[in-house]
Amino acid sequence: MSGTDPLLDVTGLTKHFPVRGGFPVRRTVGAVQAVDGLDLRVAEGESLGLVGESGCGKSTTGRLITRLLEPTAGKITYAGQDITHASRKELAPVRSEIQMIFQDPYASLNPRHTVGKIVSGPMEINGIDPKGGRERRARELLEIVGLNPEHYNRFPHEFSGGQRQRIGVARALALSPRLVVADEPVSALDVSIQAQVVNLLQTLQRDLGIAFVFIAHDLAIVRHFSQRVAVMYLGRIVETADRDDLYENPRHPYTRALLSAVPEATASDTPPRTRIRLTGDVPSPLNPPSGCRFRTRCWKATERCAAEAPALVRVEGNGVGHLTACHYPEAGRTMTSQAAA
Amino acid sequence: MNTPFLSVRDLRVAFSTEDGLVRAVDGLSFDLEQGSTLGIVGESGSGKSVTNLAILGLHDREHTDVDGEILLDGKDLLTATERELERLRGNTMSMIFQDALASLSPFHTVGRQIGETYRKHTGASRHEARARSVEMLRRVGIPQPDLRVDDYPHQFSGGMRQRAMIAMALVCDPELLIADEPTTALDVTVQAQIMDLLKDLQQEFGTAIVFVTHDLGVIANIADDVLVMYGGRCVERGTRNQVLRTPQHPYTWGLLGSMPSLDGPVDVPLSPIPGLPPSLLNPPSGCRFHPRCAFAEKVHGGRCATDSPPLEINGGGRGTACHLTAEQRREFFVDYATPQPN
Amino acid sequence: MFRFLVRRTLGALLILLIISALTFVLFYVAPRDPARAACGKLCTPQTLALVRHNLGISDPLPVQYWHWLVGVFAGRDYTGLGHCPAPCLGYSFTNHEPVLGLITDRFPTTLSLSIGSAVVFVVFGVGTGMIAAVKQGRALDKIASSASLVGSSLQIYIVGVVAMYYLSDEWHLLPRPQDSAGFTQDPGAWFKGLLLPWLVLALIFTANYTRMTRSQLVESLSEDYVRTARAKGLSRRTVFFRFAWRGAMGPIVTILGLDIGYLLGGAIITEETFGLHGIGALSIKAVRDNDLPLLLGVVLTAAAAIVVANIVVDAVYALIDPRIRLA
Amino acid sequence: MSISRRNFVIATSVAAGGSMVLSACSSGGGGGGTGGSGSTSTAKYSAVSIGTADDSKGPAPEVTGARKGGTIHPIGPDDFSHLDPQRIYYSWNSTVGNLYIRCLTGYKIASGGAMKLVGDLATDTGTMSDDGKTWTFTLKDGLKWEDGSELTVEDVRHGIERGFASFTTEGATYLQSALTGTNDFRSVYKGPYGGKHLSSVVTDTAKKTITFHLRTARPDLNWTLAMHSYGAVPVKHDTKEKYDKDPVSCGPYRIKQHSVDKSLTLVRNTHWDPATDPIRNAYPDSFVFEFGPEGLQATDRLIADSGGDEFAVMAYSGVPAERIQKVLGTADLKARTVDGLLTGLYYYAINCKRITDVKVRQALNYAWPLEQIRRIYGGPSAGEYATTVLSPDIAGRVKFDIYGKLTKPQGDTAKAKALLKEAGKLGQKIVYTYPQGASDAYDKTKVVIAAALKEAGFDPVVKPVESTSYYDQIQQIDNQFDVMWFGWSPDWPTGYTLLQPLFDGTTIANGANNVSQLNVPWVNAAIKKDAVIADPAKANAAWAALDRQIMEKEAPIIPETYQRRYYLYGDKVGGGEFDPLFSAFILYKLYAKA
Repeated sequence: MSGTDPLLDVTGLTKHFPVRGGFPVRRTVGAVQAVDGLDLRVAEGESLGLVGESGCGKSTTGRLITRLLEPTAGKITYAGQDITHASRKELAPVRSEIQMIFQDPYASLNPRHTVGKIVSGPMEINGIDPKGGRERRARELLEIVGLNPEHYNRFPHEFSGGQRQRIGVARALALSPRLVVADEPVSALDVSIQAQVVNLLQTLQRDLGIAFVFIAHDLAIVRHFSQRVAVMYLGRIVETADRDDLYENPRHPYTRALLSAVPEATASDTPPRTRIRLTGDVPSPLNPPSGCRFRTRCWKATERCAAEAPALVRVEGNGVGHLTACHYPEAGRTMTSQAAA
Repeated sequence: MNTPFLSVRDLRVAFSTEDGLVRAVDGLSFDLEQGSTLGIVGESGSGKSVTNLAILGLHDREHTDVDGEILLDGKDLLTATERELERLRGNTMSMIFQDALASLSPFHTVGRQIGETYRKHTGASRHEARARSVEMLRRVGIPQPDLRVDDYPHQFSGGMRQRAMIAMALVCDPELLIADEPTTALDVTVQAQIMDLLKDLQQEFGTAIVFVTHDLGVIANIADDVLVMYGGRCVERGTRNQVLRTPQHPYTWGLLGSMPSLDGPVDVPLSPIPGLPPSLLNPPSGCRFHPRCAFAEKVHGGRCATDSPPLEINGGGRGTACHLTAEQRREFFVDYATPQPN
Repeated sequence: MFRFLVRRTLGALLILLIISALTFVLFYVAPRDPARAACGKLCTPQTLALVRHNLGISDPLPVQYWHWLVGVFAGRDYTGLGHCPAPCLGYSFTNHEPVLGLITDRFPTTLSLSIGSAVVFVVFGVGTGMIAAVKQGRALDKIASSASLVGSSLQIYIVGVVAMYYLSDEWHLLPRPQDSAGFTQDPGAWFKGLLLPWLVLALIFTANYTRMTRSQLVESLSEDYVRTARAKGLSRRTVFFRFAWRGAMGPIVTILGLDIGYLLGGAIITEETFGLHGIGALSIKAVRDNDLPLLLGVVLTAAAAIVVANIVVDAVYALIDPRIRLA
Repeated sequence: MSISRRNFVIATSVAAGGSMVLSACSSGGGGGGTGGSGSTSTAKYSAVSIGTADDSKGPAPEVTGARKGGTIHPIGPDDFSHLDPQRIYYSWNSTVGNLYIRCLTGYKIASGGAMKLVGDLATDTGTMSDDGKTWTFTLKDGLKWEDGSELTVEDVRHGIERGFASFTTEGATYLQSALTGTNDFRSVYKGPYGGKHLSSVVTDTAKKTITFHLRTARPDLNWTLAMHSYGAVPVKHDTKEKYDKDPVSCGPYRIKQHSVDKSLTLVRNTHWDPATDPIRNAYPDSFVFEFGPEGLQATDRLIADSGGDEFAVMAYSGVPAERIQKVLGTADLKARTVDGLLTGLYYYAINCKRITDVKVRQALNYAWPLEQIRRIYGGPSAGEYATTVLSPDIAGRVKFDIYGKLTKPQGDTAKAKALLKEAGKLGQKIVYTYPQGASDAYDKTKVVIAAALKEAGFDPVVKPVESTSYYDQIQQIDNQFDVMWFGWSPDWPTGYTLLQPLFDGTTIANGANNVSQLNVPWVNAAIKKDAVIADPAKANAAWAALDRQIMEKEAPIIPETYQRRYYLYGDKVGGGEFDPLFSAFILYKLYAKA
């Protein structure tokens, strides 16, 4: 992790959604603790993978970073500027530098606007006139993302899922952002199309030096795309590390269980990896378990796990920057990595 | 060789829409033995789900014409009357779906929906049906089944709803279970649980399973045999190891190449299949994959674009529909696929 | 459910209160003076003042409204007309009849008119809607939809008058509609007497119900759980009624509840066309005679009917669809 | 009905007249000119006289061919607004009042419409003394209430005194003003409930006499006492405000059941002795009123004449214009029709405060296009041209036509222009107004009126006023209108009831009926003088002379029409007669055929 000042620095990020109800007067009776004390850093040009199962708060985190949602607590610093509770005016300069790519290719594009208008939209809104005009810039962007510039006057419904996702990417690049938050950008696509978009995002990151926060539930794609990965469970980061450390030397039981649950296409005759099967379902974020939130599904949970929430620290045996939040971290390397060694 | 439990011969399914005839399945044949699992893999629009509905005869007769042959235990389902099909559905053959929340009725309790199938086919009383439902819920691993039996589907979590649907499908101990992307909507940990459950149930009940998915990883985990579909046709078949380890068809190579793995090299970019899935309204001539196939020009005489390659099947049920010669396939496969460990 | 009903009833009372205050204010905005009617031909200023006093409209507006409010909750004493018990809506300006009495006397006619026509348009509307949905796209579907569309575009006062002229006067098939035969005394005459108004009033609503039933059924027939039900081997008929119909029922019940609420406020045109003495006819009289207490009574009846219909509809919807939790 | 008698009569007939189809040619058969087509003789109302004591003896003359029994079904648009005699002033309420209320005097109506004032409860039409300041009446024997108790002079006085109570504001006020000498009579006497009697009314139960001592001479008091507002009320059964719900009958029928706005049923009053009643027959066993159907509906039912409507009669909503031609054109329908002129006069009041020059007012009379207006109302069947203030049903009325309207009904614009030039008032601005919304007829007549005025050299400006607040606005003395559409109907058929309210200068005030605000000394003096002429014949002649002088010298109004109305009755109903006083059927003469 580069020593210089991080592009994005998030400490103690928290977001609780109030639940209303009660009789006879409606008042707040509880809160969905979607994100509960998140710390993460993204350096210039670095790609951070955020992975976890549904309900773990990764999308909410994405919306908090781009300030589509205002955090309940914690601090977000972007390029040295505290934007946690910044007003619309204060956010304006920052807004053009942080862009977002959404999951559903069909719902994220305005069906009544032409592709040209969609891509040049951000420029209009922020009043930016690139030399040579917005149209030329928009056509250029379409070309960059692998679409034919003549599609400038076509409408979204005339494109396939994959192509629409490319239009979304082109729109995100319109203001040449320094940070792009991609929320499940490929999970709605077919495998072959998925690969095309992942390659596109990778080349863009390499060529344009854009920092990415890549949110997904597919561990294989996250590994392929991001240099560093953070694993989330029920609103908290349970483990974060460089790619190789995390996939080869996962210390947190949940990370280990996640990796073992992924069905691998490279069927090998050797016995499959140590199979860890979690029982039950993710508990409700309305009243999460005390202490370590994974304890209800962890096979080695003790009273200590219930009493004291483990801090996200570099436990003994971890590489630099490899943090794990567990009282009894897993030991040794996984089966697969041994085989590969 | 005794007759296979389920055999599909030259199945064709076409929909008449305003814009013309959509040939969703264009001549599909396969067999399935008792107790074994056939994995059908293909991307959206490949015709995999249409096949399932054809087997159960659930297509709307006015707007779809289905021909060919579907023999279940020797009986052709396509010529069966609606009444005969109703006796088979849910009893001899049943189906589970991708989105359990939408597939379970929001207006009836889970117990009632499971019991309903049981009562229809066995004439059991309401009381017996309820007991059976509780039993099935316990069997699929739902905690406190005697309480949850009276809950509504929206009160279940994602994983539990999927289990409830499986309980409903298996309540009459069917010989054939058709699973249409049952795990796609689930988180990976829950998906693993469901796949284990299906495998255990198969051992216990000896059910033949047709498992349809677009995820090769799931196929690798659950299927005995694999059938790769593209543009409404089967392009490659064989056992799981044959298809996944020594794929013969360029499309299968492309699928494998598009999937990142947990431990493969990272700096090498994925090798995706260029272009877009074929339109079923006016499909490409000849081999439907040829516009996206990197090796089409390698076949002399451009036969790929003119005549569609037949599915040659050798003794063991292994087959590929491609004009490339076996020699060319071996050679191209080696440099196409990134170095795969073992 | 109980908490839901309590909260909504309190809300309803508040709404009725606001409506009553609004009606009071609007009444006095109109330039006409209710006292003139009861002041006779040689209307001297002194007599006019006396009449205003008798009617109780000589006090300032807020005081009048307060007296009226007290009357509703605690009853009120009128000089000469004696005590008017708790839900006292006052006495009509013109014929000094207790307003509550007038309304309760008229309500059975409006009730039987509304419920009767509701039965007709539900049976025909939903019936044709179901046929249209099952036979989707085919001839029967087109006929059912267009027939009900034509029906609904006809106007009551034309169809009603023509129908009455032929059916009652010319061919004597049906007796002339009149509400005198109460339901209890002579159901036969009551039924025959109201059959014509039911059919004519229902004409307008039938098309809505045909169209709505058809679209709701078509939508729920395409739901996944209907396909699952057939995959379980259930017969088409069971699937249709137990699943598809159940899915479609929610919206239909909602609209039905609101329509009945509206009808209970008095179907003015139908009552006038057929000479029925329902709440509708009463409201016309109230407006024409500048009769504030009667006007208030009628307005509140109509408002209460709609508000209650809303509450009932929400409650029933929650019963139909378990996913809906009553706040 | 809620609007006062005057408006009501006008509004309904306007509705009937107003919505007349604009038929170009005169409707129905029969020649043009004044003879209304298809109407019976027009002169039938001139016979108004005072009967003798013999005329006052019962029983009432038999109606030829009548038979007892059966039920009559009057159909009317609205319920009666009041049944308490002291609160009855609208003629609609009086039609049922005839059946259960009796006053000291009443009208004996011969077939054909001739009216004779006779003693009803009284033995005769009363004896006047002290130049009309004192009146005495003697009660007949054998007068009973529906419960069999005897009707005494105390009950008659009680009826009079109730007219002062605080809740009888709807009734007539003539007698009360005459007894106390002021219009604000309630400040003098508050009604019989304070235990005190009115000193100016003296009763002698033994001799069965009742004497009225008036502050102002009223030689026509015996006509006034025939109004239902002065009907008798039993002292023992007086339930004050509640009496309006269930009045006690001393007439041939009593009220059995009343469901408001729906129906009213009257059955025979067994204690009524026909021998004491010179006016009323009582053939049917009961009357069942049905309220609700409007004019058109009721007419269609009567035309269809089926399903019980054979015994029905149209009560108070006349045959509307749309059906006039059909009814008059079909023989059997015409045979089941009764018609007559509505009491009173429709006219255009000229605001004498703004149009001070008589010549201009006379020019207006000449120019006014009566023929075009009547054609818009539906031609001759709609009624006759009016040229005098007194309507045909007024005793002693003499017909005259000062401005040649009968010879030139289309208006003599040339003469009018000449008059204007003479008065140097060419181009005189005239602001004309009428009630907008009551009926669309006036939106059409304004066109012909404006055209005629322009041709006659006026500068006409039309400013209609919304019908529901029309009377409030034009009865303001400082209104900005020059010519105002108006109508007036008398309460009893003597000249006083028309000329005094419309032209007595002393009554001019906001809300008063002297809309033309004529305030001329000689007119005021003449009204005061004629009002006290004791001898009826002399009084009538005086009123007729005054009528002519006012029109000739002052021309304060432009008379328009005496409107005609048609009523249908079922073919099983006999004895249908048009009541000239209340413009409806005379219910107590009807009988149900076998």
